[in-house]
Amino acid sequence: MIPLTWYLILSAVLFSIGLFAVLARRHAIAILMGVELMLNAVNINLLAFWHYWSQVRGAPQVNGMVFAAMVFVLAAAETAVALALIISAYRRHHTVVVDEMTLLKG
Amino acid sequence: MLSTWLYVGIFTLVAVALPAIAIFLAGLLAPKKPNPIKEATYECGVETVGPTWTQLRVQYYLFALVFLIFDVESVLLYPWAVAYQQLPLFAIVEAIIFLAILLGGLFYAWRKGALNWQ
Amino acid sequence: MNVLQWVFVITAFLTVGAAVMMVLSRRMMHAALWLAVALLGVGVIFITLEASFFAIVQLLVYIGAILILIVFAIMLTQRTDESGPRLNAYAWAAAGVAALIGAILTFSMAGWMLGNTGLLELGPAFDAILPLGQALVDTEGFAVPFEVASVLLLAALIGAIYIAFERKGERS
Amino acid sequence: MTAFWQDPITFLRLWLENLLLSWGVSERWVLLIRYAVGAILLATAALLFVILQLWLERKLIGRLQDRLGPNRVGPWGLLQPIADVLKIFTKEHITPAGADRVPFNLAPVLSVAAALMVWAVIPFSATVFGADLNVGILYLLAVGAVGEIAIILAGWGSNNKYALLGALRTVAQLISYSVPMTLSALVPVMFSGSLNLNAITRAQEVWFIVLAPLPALIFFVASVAEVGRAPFDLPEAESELVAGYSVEYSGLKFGFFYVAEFLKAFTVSLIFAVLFLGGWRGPGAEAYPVLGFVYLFLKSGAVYLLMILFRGTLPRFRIDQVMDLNWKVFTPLALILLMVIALVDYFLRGGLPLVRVLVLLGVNTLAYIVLDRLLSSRERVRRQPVAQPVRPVARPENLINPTETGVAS
Repeated sequence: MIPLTWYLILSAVLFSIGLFAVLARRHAIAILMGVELMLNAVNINLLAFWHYWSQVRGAPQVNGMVFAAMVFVLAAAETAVALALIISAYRRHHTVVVDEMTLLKG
Repeated sequence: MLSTWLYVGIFTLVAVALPAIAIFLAGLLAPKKPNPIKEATYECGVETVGPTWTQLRVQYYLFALVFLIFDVESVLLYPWAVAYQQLPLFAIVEAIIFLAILLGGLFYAWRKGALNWQ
Repeated sequence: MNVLQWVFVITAFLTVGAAVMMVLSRRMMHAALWLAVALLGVGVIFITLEASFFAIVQLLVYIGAILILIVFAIMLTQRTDESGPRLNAYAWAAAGVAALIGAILTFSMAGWMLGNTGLLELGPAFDAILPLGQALVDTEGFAVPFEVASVLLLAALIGAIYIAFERKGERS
Repeated sequence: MTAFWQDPITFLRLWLENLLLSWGVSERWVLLIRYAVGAILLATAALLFVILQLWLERKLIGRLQDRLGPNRVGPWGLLQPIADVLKIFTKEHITPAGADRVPFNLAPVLSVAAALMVWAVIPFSATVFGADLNVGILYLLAVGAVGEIAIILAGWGSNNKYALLGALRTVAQLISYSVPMTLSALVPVMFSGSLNLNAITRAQEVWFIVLAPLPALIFFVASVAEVGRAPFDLPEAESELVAGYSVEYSGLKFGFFYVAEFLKAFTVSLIFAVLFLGGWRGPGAEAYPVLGFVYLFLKSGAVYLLMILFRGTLPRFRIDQVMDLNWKVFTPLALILLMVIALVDYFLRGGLPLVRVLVLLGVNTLAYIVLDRLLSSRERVRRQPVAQPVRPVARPENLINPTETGVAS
């Protein structure tokens, strides 16, 4: 008997923390971790609404589940490519701090 | 369903608590005579040189990468496998295409040399 | 409050706490370990939602694979000194933006009428993986996303290997 | 009410429940107490089982290597592991300088917990099982992730280069082998149409190892590699490297890594028995659930014995061989087998069970023959003679003339 709002608020809080990490951290991998946190917040939302919708309809609904599964696939693909980029950038510039990767600055 | 998870939760707590308690008790029982030489990092008798972190080779990352892709893919296949007995031929062919695409990825990694441990 | 609500509240606080620690920890390895705790917390939240499959997938994919990939990447790119500020110059502005968005989301949801609906226990019939499996390969359902997911994974695999692969003589 | 000798554990459970209910304890508390008692008993039994296992393994390995094995303490050395446990209990815990305390201390605990958690979902007999999870098989695979994290914690927390490198090497091996493991575990799921371990056991009218011997083989070898025992014991090759991620540990903390390894060795045998050998199924196991225990432990004992045989007879692989075997043989093979079995089994749907068994067996044999051909053709290309095919017999006239070769002094 947990109200739907609780899940939504938890998800909003996690999302904001992830957003803060993305905006404020200097380390590229920390930024990526922030993105992971945001994706997790999204998944909490999706599954909470899946539960809610199944309860309202009185029959198991799959849409929310498929969406959540796709978020997992996306997260995996995104992490793989992003980390590969970070490693590649580190190899060239010897830094993983985003501010110091001033490739386009004269 | 939640009550089965309750059992899993209790079991997990017990599984963590048992070794933790044992280590705690052994810590009470064991002698404590620390000295700097004893606590020195074990490097086959040689003094530690430089920081502990050493640079890894990119090979580790490549294995983990291929693993991640295949892990996600097999997880997506589990629901399909559960439904397998009720599925028409078309749906099975779809999953086979799904597998074939990833097999292509594996062969790419193979040809590229990402699966060689140097 | 009943047992389930207590479980939710405790897990939620642990998760948020771990997330905050993740953002604030200086050493990247600690950040990764705090992320593991946060991910585990989210997995428990999924269990309270009766999405067993996704709780397990959270453990299997997020902690078992993505986190390990992150750890390997940290080991590959570590700088011997992790000194220097962990937050950039705009940290306060970023905190303001994040807090603002969080507050807007929270208040708009708290004021939503349907939000007070209690989520009842659905029972094992709803926690079925069979309909999910059928929907994933159903042409009326999600057959196209399913195949696209495999193409996406393939693209990610090829792209990431291409980018990360060490070409000869590149290391300066 | 079932008789005691038919199903002792259910009998005791019902007796306890009725006793508590008659004392006026509410139903929810009875459930909680039942779960707690069951979990504590099962986990303790599993940990104590390791002591027996230690003795068994040392004795058998000793026999395999033409030694006697432990034989001093107690009859047939039976009390030897208990003596070892007592000894290790009184050893000092050394924390290396600069260690990250929390991860360092958490690692052995989590490592044992990861091995123990598997026992929570194993169905032991028709009536006795822990959690009847609807995602049981995925749970088994996911718990491995906890073990991997524990190893990373150990390597990181020790503040030691070798420990960290050893941990990452171990994790690289573990994650690699979990790919074919996950893929071949799909086959039982396909045949039974469920992720629930009880349902998978009940679906095995014919053991799945008969229907899918090759996936079973892949699963078995991958699970040996997951445990990290010989011939896959590179992470802690005692005779070649320092002890890998556990190098900085001492006392009971080190002991628990050891315990975790042994426990994992038996739990993967249990998992194999449940997924491919029919679990508790056997003649009379439905009517007399107590027989289910016997069958399950006999089957997993046989698998475990095979693992000890592996350990006792095979030389250790090199790391590149381990990775090649996984990525270039097992993973593609598991993928292709999955496709072939999915397609073949579709056309056998609704047919005679015997035909299905024979055709699937045939497909597996065919796949094995093709694989064998492929592998041996690759071998033939690579193998090059290092010495003369016919070696000269050591006689005075066959001695190399020192003046000819120019090595003369």
